[in-house]
Amino acid sequence: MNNKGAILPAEDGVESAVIGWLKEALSKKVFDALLIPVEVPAGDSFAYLLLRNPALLENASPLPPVMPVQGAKAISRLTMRGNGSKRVAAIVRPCEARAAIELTKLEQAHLDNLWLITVDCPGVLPLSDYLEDPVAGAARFAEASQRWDRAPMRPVCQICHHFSMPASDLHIGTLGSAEGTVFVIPGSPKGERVMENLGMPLDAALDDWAARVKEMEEVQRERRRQAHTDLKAGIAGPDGLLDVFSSCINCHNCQRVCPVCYCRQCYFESAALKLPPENYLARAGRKGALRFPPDTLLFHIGRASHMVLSCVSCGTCEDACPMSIPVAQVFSLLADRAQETFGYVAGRSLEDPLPLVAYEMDELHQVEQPYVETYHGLQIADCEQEVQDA
Amino acid sequence: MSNESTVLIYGTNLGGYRAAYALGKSGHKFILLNRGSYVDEMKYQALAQLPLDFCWICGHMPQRLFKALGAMQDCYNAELLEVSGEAGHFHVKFKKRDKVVNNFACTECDQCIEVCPVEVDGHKAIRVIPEAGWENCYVIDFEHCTRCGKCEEVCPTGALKVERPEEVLEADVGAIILADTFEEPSDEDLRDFALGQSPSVIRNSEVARRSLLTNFVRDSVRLPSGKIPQTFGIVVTPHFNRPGVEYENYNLSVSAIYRAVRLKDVLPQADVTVFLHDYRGTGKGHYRWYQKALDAGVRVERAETLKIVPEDGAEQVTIHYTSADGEAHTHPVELAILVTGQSPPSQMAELSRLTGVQADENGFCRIRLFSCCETDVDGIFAVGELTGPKGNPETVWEGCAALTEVLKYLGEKNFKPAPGPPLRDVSEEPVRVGVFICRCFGLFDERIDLSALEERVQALPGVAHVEVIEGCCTGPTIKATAERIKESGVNRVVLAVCTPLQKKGKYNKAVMMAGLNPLLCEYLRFREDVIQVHTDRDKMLEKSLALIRSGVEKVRRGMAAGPPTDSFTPHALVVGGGLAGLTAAHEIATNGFPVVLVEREERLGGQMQYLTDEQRKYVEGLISAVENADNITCYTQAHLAQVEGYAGNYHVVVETPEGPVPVDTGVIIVATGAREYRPEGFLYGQDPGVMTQAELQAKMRNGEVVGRVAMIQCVGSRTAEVPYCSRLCCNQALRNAIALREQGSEVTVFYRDIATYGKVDYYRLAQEAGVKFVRFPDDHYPDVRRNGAGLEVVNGKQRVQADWVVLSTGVVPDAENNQALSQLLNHPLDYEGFFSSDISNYPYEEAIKKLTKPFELASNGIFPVGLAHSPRSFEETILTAKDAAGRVLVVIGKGKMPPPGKMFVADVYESLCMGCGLCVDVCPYNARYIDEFKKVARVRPFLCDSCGSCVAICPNDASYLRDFMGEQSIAALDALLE
Amino acid sequence: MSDKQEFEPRIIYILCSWCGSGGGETAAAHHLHYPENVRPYRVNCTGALPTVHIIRPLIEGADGVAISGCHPGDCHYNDGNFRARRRVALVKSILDTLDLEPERVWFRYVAHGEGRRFVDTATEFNDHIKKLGPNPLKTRSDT
Amino acid sequence: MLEGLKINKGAEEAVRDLLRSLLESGRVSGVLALGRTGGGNGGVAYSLFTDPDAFGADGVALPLLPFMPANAGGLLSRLTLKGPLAEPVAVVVKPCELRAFIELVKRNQGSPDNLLLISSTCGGVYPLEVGANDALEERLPGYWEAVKQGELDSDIRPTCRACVHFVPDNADITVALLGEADLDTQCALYLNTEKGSAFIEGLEDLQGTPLLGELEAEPIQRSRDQRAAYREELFAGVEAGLEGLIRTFGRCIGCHACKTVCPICYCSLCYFDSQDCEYRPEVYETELERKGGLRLPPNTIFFQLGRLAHVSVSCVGCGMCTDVCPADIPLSTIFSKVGDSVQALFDYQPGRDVTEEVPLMTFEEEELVQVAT
Repeated sequence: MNNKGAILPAEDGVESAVIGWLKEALSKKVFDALLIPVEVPAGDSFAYLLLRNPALLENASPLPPVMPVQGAKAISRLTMRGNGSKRVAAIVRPCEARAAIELTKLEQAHLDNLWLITVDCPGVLPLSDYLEDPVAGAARFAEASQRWDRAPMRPVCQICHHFSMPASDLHIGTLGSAEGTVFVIPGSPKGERVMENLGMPLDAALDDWAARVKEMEEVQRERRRQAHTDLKAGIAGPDGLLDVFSSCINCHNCQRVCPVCYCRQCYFESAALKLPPENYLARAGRKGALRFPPDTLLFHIGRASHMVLSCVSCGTCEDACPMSIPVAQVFSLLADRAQETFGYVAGRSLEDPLPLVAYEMDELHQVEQPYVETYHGLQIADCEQEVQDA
Repeated sequence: MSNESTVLIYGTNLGGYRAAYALGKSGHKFILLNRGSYVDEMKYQALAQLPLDFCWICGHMPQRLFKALGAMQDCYNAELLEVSGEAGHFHVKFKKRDKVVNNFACTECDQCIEVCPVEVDGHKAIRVIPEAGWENCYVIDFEHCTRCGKCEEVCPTGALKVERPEEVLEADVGAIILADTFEEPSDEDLRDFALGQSPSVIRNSEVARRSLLTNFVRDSVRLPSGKIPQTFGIVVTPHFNRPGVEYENYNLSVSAIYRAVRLKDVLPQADVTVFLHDYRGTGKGHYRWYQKALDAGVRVERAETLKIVPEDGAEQVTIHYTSADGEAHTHPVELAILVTGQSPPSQMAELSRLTGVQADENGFCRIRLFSCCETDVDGIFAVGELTGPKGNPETVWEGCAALTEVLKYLGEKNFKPAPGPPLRDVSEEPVRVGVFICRCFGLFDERIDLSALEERVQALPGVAHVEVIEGCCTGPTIKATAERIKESGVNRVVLAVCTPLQKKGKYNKAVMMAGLNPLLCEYLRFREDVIQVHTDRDKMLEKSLALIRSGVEKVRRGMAAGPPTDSFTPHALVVGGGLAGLTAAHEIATNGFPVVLVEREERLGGQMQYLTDEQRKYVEGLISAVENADNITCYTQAHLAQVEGYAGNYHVVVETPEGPVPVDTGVIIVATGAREYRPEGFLYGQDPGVMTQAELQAKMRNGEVVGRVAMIQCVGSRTAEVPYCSRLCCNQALRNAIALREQGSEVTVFYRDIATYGKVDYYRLAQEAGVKFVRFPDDHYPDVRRNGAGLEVVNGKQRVQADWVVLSTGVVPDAENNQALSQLLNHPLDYEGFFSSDISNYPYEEAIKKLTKPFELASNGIFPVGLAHSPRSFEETILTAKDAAGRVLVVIGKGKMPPPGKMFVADVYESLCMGCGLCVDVCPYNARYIDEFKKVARVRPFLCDSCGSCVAICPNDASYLRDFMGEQSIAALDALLE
Repeated sequence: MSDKQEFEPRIIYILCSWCGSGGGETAAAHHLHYPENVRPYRVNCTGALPTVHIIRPLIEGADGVAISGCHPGDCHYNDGNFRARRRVALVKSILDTLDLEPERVWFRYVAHGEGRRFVDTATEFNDHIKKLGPNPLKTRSDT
Repeated sequence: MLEGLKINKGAEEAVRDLLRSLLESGRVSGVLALGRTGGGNGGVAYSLFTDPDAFGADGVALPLLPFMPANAGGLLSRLTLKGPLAEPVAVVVKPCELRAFIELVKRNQGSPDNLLLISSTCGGVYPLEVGANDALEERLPGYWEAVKQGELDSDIRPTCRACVHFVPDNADITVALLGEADLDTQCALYLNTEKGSAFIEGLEDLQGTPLLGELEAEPIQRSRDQRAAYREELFAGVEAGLEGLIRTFGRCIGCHACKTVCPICYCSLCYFDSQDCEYRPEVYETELERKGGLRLPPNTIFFQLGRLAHVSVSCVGCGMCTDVCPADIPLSTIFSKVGDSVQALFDYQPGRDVTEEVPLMTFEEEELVQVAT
């Protein structure tokens, strides 16, 4: 990666600086269109808008206080069937960019003609908090993000350690920048080309930014570790786990809003699990009762087995859960552990192969159950004793 | 009069089996004469030389298949009596005595064993030979058998006859393939190694035999006292044995090293030393094993002489050896494992007498120069170890290579599997499941209450009919079962029987005779999962019920489907016009299929500069044959520009000087060769006295000669960049060295390991001719310097003066070209940058099971041959090319072909498929692709081997196997838990 | 203690149809015995085994799930067992993170000829699960 | 035929006893009812109970809990989707759930065979979040006090407060709750069908006296009038016109949770989630060209209108959609309002009678494209 960037004046704040910069890019035809969160007509939320008309940028926000739709989902919708002919800049949060990377590996997004642009992310408010009073929410968000105070943000945002530049093409560095400026940082040759076309020489050192990011990352990492330790204590074992998921209403909304759950129809809604009544009665008979609809835990664990390796801990699932289950927190824990098993970080790079597609011949021996030779045959212990004696 | 179409195969080495398979596949009947009394008795090579202890039983299925289909007549205890006639019209007379137990009628009920009154060594006189693995062969130990006849009486199917008459049969055949096995050296041959004199000395083949049953556990090396040895010596005996006793094939060193690594796997604390003269790891990946052994802590001791001395009464022997410096050492071990070579075939003289084929000076069958298996007699071929010491891969290759030759002498095809019976359309009918429980002719009644089971099965949801049947694995019971299914009116069937892996064909036959699609049926292992492995009758009943319930749930959801078919373009494309490419093109074209040959250079022939006159003449002959063939199109100065499609249906664009030419082809043979390593250092290119072996040969051809020659081996081999042995250089160098000695030159060879192999022991000949050998360390080459007297080779303290220094340079892959072609063909390269012959070749690149696996298109219809595949000698290059040609001939003639798994292939629910392509990535057979327009995955059914990788990777069940659909598996699992 | 002795685990033994099942066949040919409560479930290849098929029995009534396929390099389909190993690792990671006793899942290679090893695995796993006690999930009605 | 039974126990206890003895006597093999899940701080979910102990005094079942974690109509469909029950199962559901099931049966998504349908005069349920944060328990005394008076607790979901179909039409057994002043000591069971009667008659452990009298008493009439008035009020608040729709659905996040929980939406793969609604980039580009900007993911209004077209005729007004909407859109009000007019048009009342045919639902996919944003 280039260790130089450009400095963008931002006297009127990050938002307007970025919007102004994007406007310029649109007018210079560096991009044909932007994909950016824009306030909805009622003014009570944000939605991704694909726009080419700069006037529509009036209500746009590169850092809205909430994330109602995961941006990768919007990108996927746009490019799932192939690369478009228009050059689109997608202004998304780092977790959205990482999800877009995962979706690209899964052929659900195509990034050849799409630039991922990210901003150092202070987190977002829980959707329900915000919707209760959008005006107050916006103010609360502005105030907290100014101070990089994650306390009012969603729980997963509070423990996010990938809040800065992911594998995006361009990144707006707000951390460590001088008062009234932000950094514009290219993250790919594609991004560098844009800088060039915009006439932005790469002459600013990024040390301050990098140092601040690193410092904050360390704090966040520690927070994450601590939060995960606490969380794990709460969800440990069948009792804890079933307590956490006991109020689940099986709406599967966590899956539906999850950016990396890309299936049109989820396995857990498929014909495979729709069984004749005698099956349900038999299972109920075994247990004394069968939660109905069945397979709540199977859904959550099974879904985890399908997607945690690509989970970017974006928290969308938790926002969408009508029962306020800390599903994003649980999945962030599962994801961290599972990804660690394979040395994989979701959304880190387009080059890393998906762990279940690749394999090494010499790996993971810890899951192979060693064979206690002649378990019931010759008394091996005696022989070993013999060897020791000899 | 047209030629006969049937082939006689004498002997059962792996090459013979492979040839049999190829013949059956290409529509010819064959008679297999097995000298043994059961199927695997004469399979020495597989055991003795298999350097791995892995399971490869599935590779043997085809033999049974061809018998079932009617292509094979197998004869046991067979002996060839008379051969007359000539190629195309042989008349043969042979005798045979059938197996005591006819496997095809045997239900494996074991009643014979139970009634047998004779017990020897914990076995009955009649017993199962478990080594056969994939089918249970019953043999009688006639030494102890009292001929009481009880077993015969009790046999429910009449499969067992204690006294089988000897029959003399005659047949007319078009060709004969001799495929006899070699002999293992006898105990007497190995007397210097104390074999038979101490329980602490054992053959590696014995360890392999024990390991085949146990997948190499410590038990395999347990001493008679029950003790697990902790010190091991593994000795490669041909390196130290008297001349002419045993011959080394190129597998032996790696076999020894492999055994050492496995020992360290199971006994990490053990002290393991490998004794050999040289590490001759010339095969693909062999040198990586050497490294692995060193990493595992195995000691590799290079010895000049070696002798094993037993210790009286102790479970210990002492290995006496001298190291290269002449110093004598002793090394006591608790177990010495002998890795032995091959002795010449015992039947050779008899075969010579009967058929007229000639033996060579070492007692192996002689074959014609530059031919893989033609004997001196037209129409009679010899494959495998009969013709010399062979590794497994070569043996197997010869099987298919023989096909290319044999076909020339055969008449029209005379074998075609019979079409299946017509199947009923049951899609409109309500599901009616019938459960048929085998009683194995009464055997199962004794172990379990079948009527209670029947009653309880009847009560299961969805079961319309339950019935106990006698069996479903003999002709009459198959027919009877089909009738019962038909009469019961059911349209789904659960057969509670045994060993579906082996008997699936029979069960499928029964249900198909009843008019049902096999996808609507499930076969349970009632015997293996319940009857024979448990004792508690109540629990057995519960378990049986669960298994049956599970099967019922599965078939209730079954969907019928016919086998999909795909067409096959009966053309071949050969890339590369060197020896390998020319050979393959010639063989395929001769058998009547059009070939397109693409050569990058201006002329055909490849790297002729390295060839001897004889070889050159041979290649020139090939060139003119290829150029004059009507059905071969040659494009020179051409290359592949575009490759689309898949096995059977490739669409290729060949870029020629005249412009692009589209070529449709079924298969692609990659024969792009390799290049000679260009040395750096050693004053090469700076001093005219420093040259490569090829350059030396050119000089020698010109009659140049000097007094002192030094050779340096392994230049550009076994280095960090080129981590393999180039295989050719040692033989080539020593041949040159001997020739130089004949001219009177003094020759000194600097080497790490002399990796010669084969019938002719150039190493010994060179030593006898007075060539001096100096070993240099693994990590340091000798220096070449100039001094006043000429050139000087410095190896540590040793200095040798020379007029010429000859560098034995290895073979390196044409990296750039291979990379590009690999991408174009979507065919992987191996670690070294050669083309991989197998998609996965762990842990050993020429893994035999892959070679015997009967799926020609497993590597996507792409066949790397010759130097593109690995460093090969001239003869071996021809062999790989003919093997590929043979494998191509097996499939190329099939116009429309169903997938190998028939209707049991993978499929896709389009409406659910997201086109993510994970299934495409994990499919080992390239049987999947993404339909770019609809963005859904599709299956190329005839590349699909029904492995199910796609099912497991697909997150939402859009991918399924036709007999393993999501709803089937979940319901079956749930039912199993009840 | 006495409860545990009487506890008969319900075990699903998932076998590939080549080596794993083959091990069972060899065991049968040698009349080797193993506990009746180990119930085999055949799949074509361990590489064809979706993660859900491991998870579901553990929730719906199994005390343990053992999986046996070909040894490394022996897979009839080349690399199914390597892929299976990754999938098992994933499932075990999830179970471990949730403290759901990943040791209730065993993955051990068994070759066609390894009747002894097959029986030992079934027996040993059964003993191991007996020691662990019943799977608490299988009796939970609120899963 | 016994037409009613008065039991001298509180309604809750009586219903538990009824279900327990149905299970114990083997008259049913299972009972689908609400119950507690999880441990100490668990939630509430429907379960298929086979163990009678669940209905004991300390059992986990809560058959009359004023809570609806899923529309049980959909659950009954799931239970009987692949074939009718071979053994009887009793279910305790709310009137709207029963209506939804009837609609699903009409669409071959389930079978009422062997189901013993038990419902009650419904005093409405609390919103989901009340169940999620343990507040439900505290509300119950107040709830039952209100129900006794024939009134509704003020925190009951607006949908329920606007529901006029709170008397179950098709239950085999109706438990009288609303306006039953002596609910704590007395329980009136109305046995509406022979099936209902047959299951109860002769059931040991369930002693009572034959019940004479009408379910439709004054408190029910009163409640219906009050709810109808509130319904009008709610409907009036729906923003009309395209602008109104766009404003209302502006914050829709496209999660389609409303569809997922809707019992009437029985498709295993919704049309709006199907390949038909996945477009190539050029489609978006053309749209972009025309409009200057477009919302992604697309089809927000298209989905809502399309779904209205698919389900409004059978909408039973259960309110699940509103309950789960992460964007707090009052979907149920809109769907009920449209549902009322569509149903009036066809003179159809969903779930009234299983033999009544669903009015032919025709729609054209094309006609609504212009309103999609």
